[in-house]
Amino acid sequence: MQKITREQLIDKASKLLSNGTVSCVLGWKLGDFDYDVTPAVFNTVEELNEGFVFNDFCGANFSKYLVAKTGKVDGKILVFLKPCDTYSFNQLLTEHRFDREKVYAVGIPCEGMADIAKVKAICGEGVLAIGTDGEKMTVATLYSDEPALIDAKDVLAERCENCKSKKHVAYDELLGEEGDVIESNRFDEVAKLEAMSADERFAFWQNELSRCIRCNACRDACPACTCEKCVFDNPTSGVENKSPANSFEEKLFHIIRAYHVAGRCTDCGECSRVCPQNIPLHLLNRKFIKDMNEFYGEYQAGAEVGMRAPLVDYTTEDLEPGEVFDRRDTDA
Amino acid sequence: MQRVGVFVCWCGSNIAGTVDVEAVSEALKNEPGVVFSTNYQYMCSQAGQDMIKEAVKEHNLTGIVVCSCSPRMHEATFRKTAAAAGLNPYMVEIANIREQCSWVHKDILTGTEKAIILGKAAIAKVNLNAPLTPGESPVTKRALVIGGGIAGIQTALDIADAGFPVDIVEKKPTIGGKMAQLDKTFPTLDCAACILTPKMVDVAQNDKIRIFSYSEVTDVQGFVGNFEVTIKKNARFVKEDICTGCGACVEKCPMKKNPNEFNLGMDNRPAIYIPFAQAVPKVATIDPNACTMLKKGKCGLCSKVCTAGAIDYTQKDEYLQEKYGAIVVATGFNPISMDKFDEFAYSQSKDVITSLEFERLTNAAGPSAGKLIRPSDGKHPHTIVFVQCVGSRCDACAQKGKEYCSKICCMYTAKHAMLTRDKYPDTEVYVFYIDVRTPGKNFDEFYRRAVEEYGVKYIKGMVGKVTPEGDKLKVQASDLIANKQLHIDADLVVLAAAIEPDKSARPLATMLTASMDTNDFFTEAHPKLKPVESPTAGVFLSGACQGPKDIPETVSQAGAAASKVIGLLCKDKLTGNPCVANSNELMCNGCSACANVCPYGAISYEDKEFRMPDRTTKVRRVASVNPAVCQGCGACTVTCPSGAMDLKGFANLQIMAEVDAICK
Amino acid sequence: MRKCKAEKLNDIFALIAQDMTLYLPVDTEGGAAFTKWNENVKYSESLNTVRSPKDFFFPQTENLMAFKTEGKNIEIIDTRSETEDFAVFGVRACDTKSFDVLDRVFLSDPVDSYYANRREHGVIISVACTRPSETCFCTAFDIDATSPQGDISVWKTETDVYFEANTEKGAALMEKLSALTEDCDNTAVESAKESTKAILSRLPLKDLKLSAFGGGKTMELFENEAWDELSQSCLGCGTCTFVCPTCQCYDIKDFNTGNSVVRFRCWDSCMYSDFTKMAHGNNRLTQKERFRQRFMHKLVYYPENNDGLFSCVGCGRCLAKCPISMNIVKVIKKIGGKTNE
Amino acid sequence: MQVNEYKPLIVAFCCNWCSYAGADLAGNNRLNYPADVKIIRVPCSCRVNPMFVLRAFQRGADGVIICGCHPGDCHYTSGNYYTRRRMAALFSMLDYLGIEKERTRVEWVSAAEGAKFAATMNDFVETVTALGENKRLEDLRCKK
Repeated sequence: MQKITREQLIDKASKLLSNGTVSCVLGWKLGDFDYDVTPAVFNTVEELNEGFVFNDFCGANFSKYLVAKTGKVDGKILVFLKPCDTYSFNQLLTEHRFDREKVYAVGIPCEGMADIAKVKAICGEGVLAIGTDGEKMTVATLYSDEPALIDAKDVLAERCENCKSKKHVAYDELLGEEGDVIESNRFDEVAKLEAMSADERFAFWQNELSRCIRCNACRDACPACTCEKCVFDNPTSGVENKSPANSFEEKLFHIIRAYHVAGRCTDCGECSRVCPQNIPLHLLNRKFIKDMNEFYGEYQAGAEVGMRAPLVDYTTEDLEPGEVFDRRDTDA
Repeated sequence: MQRVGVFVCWCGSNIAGTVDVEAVSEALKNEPGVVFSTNYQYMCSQAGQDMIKEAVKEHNLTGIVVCSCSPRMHEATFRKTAAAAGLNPYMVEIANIREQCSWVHKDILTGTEKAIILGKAAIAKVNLNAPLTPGESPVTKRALVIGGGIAGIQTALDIADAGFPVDIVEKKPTIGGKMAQLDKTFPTLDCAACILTPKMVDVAQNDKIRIFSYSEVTDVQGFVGNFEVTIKKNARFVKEDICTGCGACVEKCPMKKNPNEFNLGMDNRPAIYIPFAQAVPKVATIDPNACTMLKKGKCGLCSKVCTAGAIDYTQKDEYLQEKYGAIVVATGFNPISMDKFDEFAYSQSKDVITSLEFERLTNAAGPSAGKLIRPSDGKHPHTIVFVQCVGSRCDACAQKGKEYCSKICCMYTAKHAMLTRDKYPDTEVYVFYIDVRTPGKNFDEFYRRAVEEYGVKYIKGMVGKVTPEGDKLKVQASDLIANKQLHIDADLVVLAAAIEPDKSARPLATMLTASMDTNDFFTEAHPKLKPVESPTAGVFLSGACQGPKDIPETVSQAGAAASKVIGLLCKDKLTGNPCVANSNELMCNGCSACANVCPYGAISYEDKEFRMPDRTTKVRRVASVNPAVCQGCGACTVTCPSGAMDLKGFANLQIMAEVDAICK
Repeated sequence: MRKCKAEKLNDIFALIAQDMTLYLPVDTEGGAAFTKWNENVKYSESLNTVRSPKDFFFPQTENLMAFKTEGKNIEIIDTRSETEDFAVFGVRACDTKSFDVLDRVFLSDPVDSYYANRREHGVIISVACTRPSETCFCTAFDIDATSPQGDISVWKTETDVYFEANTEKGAALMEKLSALTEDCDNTAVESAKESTKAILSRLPLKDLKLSAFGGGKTMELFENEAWDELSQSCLGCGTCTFVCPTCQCYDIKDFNTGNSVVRFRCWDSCMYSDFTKMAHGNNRLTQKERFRQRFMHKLVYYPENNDGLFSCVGCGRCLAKCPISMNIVKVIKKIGGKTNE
Repeated sequence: MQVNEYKPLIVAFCCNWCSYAGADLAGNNRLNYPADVKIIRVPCSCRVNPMFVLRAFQRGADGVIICGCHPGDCHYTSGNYYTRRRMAALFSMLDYLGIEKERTRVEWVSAAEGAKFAATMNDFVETVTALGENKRLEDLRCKK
């Protein structure tokens, strides 16, 4: 499915390592299964040849790793950024979270990443090998003699189905062709929820959030959540909590987390990707994005470095909090 | 945990009438931290205050809760009481059980119940109070005035008069500003030069005032009382302290054909020039773009004729570092460019001029020596059309001009019209207007005189188009009252161009972290109550940089700004509000969100080395709040996701403790 | 051994539910989850629930006691509620094994009475696996997925369901189900086992070897240089911990409700930066140390103290759920070195 | 009067310069409003963290109202403009989660508007009373 190949990336990384442009490479490393990909640092060409992988399961957003890694490496880090990753990259730069000089960013095209859960939903458990062949994927499992042939687009991750941009907004070098910002339907699901009654919405979220186990994966994977110390982990913050003791705390954590990243969330979708309970957390973030677009004008976090997010800005003509509802009620 | 004393006030029957004060003091006895609880008729009386002082001593109180009237009433009183008892004054919290309880509830049960809850909230808060000490900072007793127009001049004179040194930074070679270019001033018609130039001389002769002419402010650091300003003195190639202003060089300079800025380019000046006769400082300046000596190294005539030896072709721009306690912005205004208003044929005909150009044309020291002539042919104009509101009060969607009213145009146009009719009664004068706005002392009388005594033809309506045809200007206009189209063959058309803040204001505002509105006018700290203060402490506003103003208004604002500066410079030390934001550097992400919302520019960032939890050292960007500048609004605290930014006296934990106490 | 027709399974559930609360795996938006049975829920055939059945005995949060102040007096309140009998149906072999791991922690002296109480009241009905997944590696821990333990073991074929009680509790429950079940021999079960075993032998992780681990390996493995590489991309979230059937760490916290203080315990994760924070601070300051702790505990420290029993049952949940696909298998392969090549 | 008449709990955050003074003025003029309203003084409405709003609901509040200076009149020039955006976003999110939108409100009350303060509180208490107890954002542990 991906247009750029593992070999091309290894080739690029090897050159940059060899000519001294970078001292290490942040890339994906293959695990036991084709979908089992771990972010890793590669220091030598040998390591790259041995373990580097690029396939339809390289979804992890590397931007956040730069916050920690740039302080620990001498020389530059080569990072491969998919278009959506570049927005997080810029947003982190806006917030001064890492030193741009320590990074060599190579933009790579992305045709959308696959969701292993969707693959398994079609092909069943026991996935042994996944191959790609243009628009098709071949999936070999324990339980079928012949590999199943499935459409790659049928197993696209939700965030990739609603991809907002194939354009890289930051890079030092671009591999492959540059894409465009896409008209996506990413707010449709939010709009659907908005159209429900308050009771229905409450029931929907109660059901979704009740599954939360507060593993913090959403927060820890989120490239906007880079606080030195999260308020929920800080015993002196007064709001520290470790577990979703009841439905209030489930909501508190997710409302506040979404609020804290409002205007900073680039909608990269990592939160929902990593949730072990399949809670559609992106629908909280997208609600804020949709609202702010509608209230204060279109704003895409990370589109440029140095932008001022809607919640740290104002105009004297802004709508009143009460008008938020009037608006919707008259629209309806 | 504090040792809290609770003091419930009866306020005579004001509180005791609807609140069972005995029950309140009894109920609060068992609250966490409370070691003493009592009630008394008038807590604010001397006897009441003594009671508090004694209790502090007797029970070793570390915190005080007074359940009484509004803190807006007596918080200061009880803080003083606490201080007198040896406590930190910020260890006092007030539960407002009068205005917000006994006075608004009728039933004694409800009133008592609520008073207890409010008392609990105050106790919960005081338990988390920490002693606060207001920060102190010294004050540099010198003021900087940026801009040397009438606003800056007046401000500087007033400050100097109070005995404080003042520096004026003026980017032109002379002070005087727009007023120096005017002919007469409304509504009294005294000549601008006659009233301005003596003030300019005063400035020059005042030993408290230094003038940095032909200079700009390039950097501002520091904060109220302690600004450090970099001033760039542009090279004028003439030694200021030696030049006598005799003008010999100006006369001998061969490069005579350079547009004269002072006369708005309506005549020429040499490469070395003194803007006008009464210029202050009266020192020549060489225009580096016009001087052949500077451009090609040939000529040097001026140097030869200068008997004082003041010419210095090698002079370089000079940067000065100066310290100030207060800064006054007086950057003034300019008429807007007429580029977008070509329907009035400004670019096509020399006989379409702006009002400021008209001032020069009628000024005795102007290009025509005060004779009203047509710039194109030097003939006397017989029909003059004045167009009001050119670029003022424009529709936002028109994409040109300004939405605001420029305020001064109605009056100066009436002045121009009246003076023209006075001097040249044979001239027909038309004024096209949207509204005539004359709210000011003797303003309306002045305008009416123009109409009634001088026969100026005021027509409500806008000029649609001006077309030069032969030596005439065909003016096509509408008369909204008569509801008809007018066609006037005019000899001269005068455009009352809107005024806008000087272009230097925006970068200056950034340097000063002073806020501006969308039109680039400086924003005042409060539109009604702090009209000459900018929201940035120590930065004051004088004149048209804050909004369109006429001279009397400018002068009064200049004086007001001066008095605020004097008030500030009189102090040896500035005592801050101790309830300021502070950042926990260990938790700060350095993301700049707090600095983005700070209205005062109180937050800056520094790179500091930290020992991290994982035993490594790391240089991190962290916020630091300047307590002398922070006003304690708390906007930053909410924008900080990690909660690193908190507000002293209204800390997150304190407010949450109040919430908890109220809701339990 | 007793059996009933597959279509009668719901009647069996109804009968169990008459006397006790019955939980069984049901497919939800969040994947399979143990859910309270009622006539409308459908038993999920999926292999693993997202959350393990440890929740029934060691819930994520649990109130221990409460304090109330009256004036200057403090009252201590026992918040424990009587636990009712319950049954958990559909526990896989790996998860039943996890109770051995938990029991050794919570039931050894001093006995955790909250846990013990729940263990006493709960009946575990296991179900043998027929379709193991590629992430399964229970074989590495000598767990037979075809012969699950628990109070009652269940095998399902296309037509029938087979029951075998393993404990008194199980026998008692089987007794209740006697009207709906009949005696049978184990031929069908044995043949089902054989076909499952054939699949188990083809699992990609079937050769995973643990010989490099176990008690006594602390000094050898602690400073292994691979920990750096393995832990470098760990996000420090608690996903692996919270989906793990054997992780048993918890924190005890107080919550001030305004009227009283509730003391509760909740799951904690050794991956968290504040885990076991003490007065002097944290004892594991880097993610590498925290990461190492988790796997050393499962593979070295725990077996050292528990007769060689590993604190992992190979259920594969962490393989499926880790946001960055780092997991115990990768650790075993990397640190275990040559034994796995 | 009924014995068990439902009384809502309202937390009102008032900025020190306008709304708190407005509340004082309501007191000076003896303008009644229900005692269910409890005021917390903050320097500026922009000091109100969304966390405080949720905290109030957790602890048993049935309604939360934030009062500040009128836009343009902020003592700190721009604080209430930030409040306006923050609370618009927060309230919209709470509504999205199905929490009754009538439980949250922002109102601008100047120091001269004692009557508006009292009227606002009367209206808000009435609205929240009609809704009944806050069930959707409650923390059962905090119930008496």
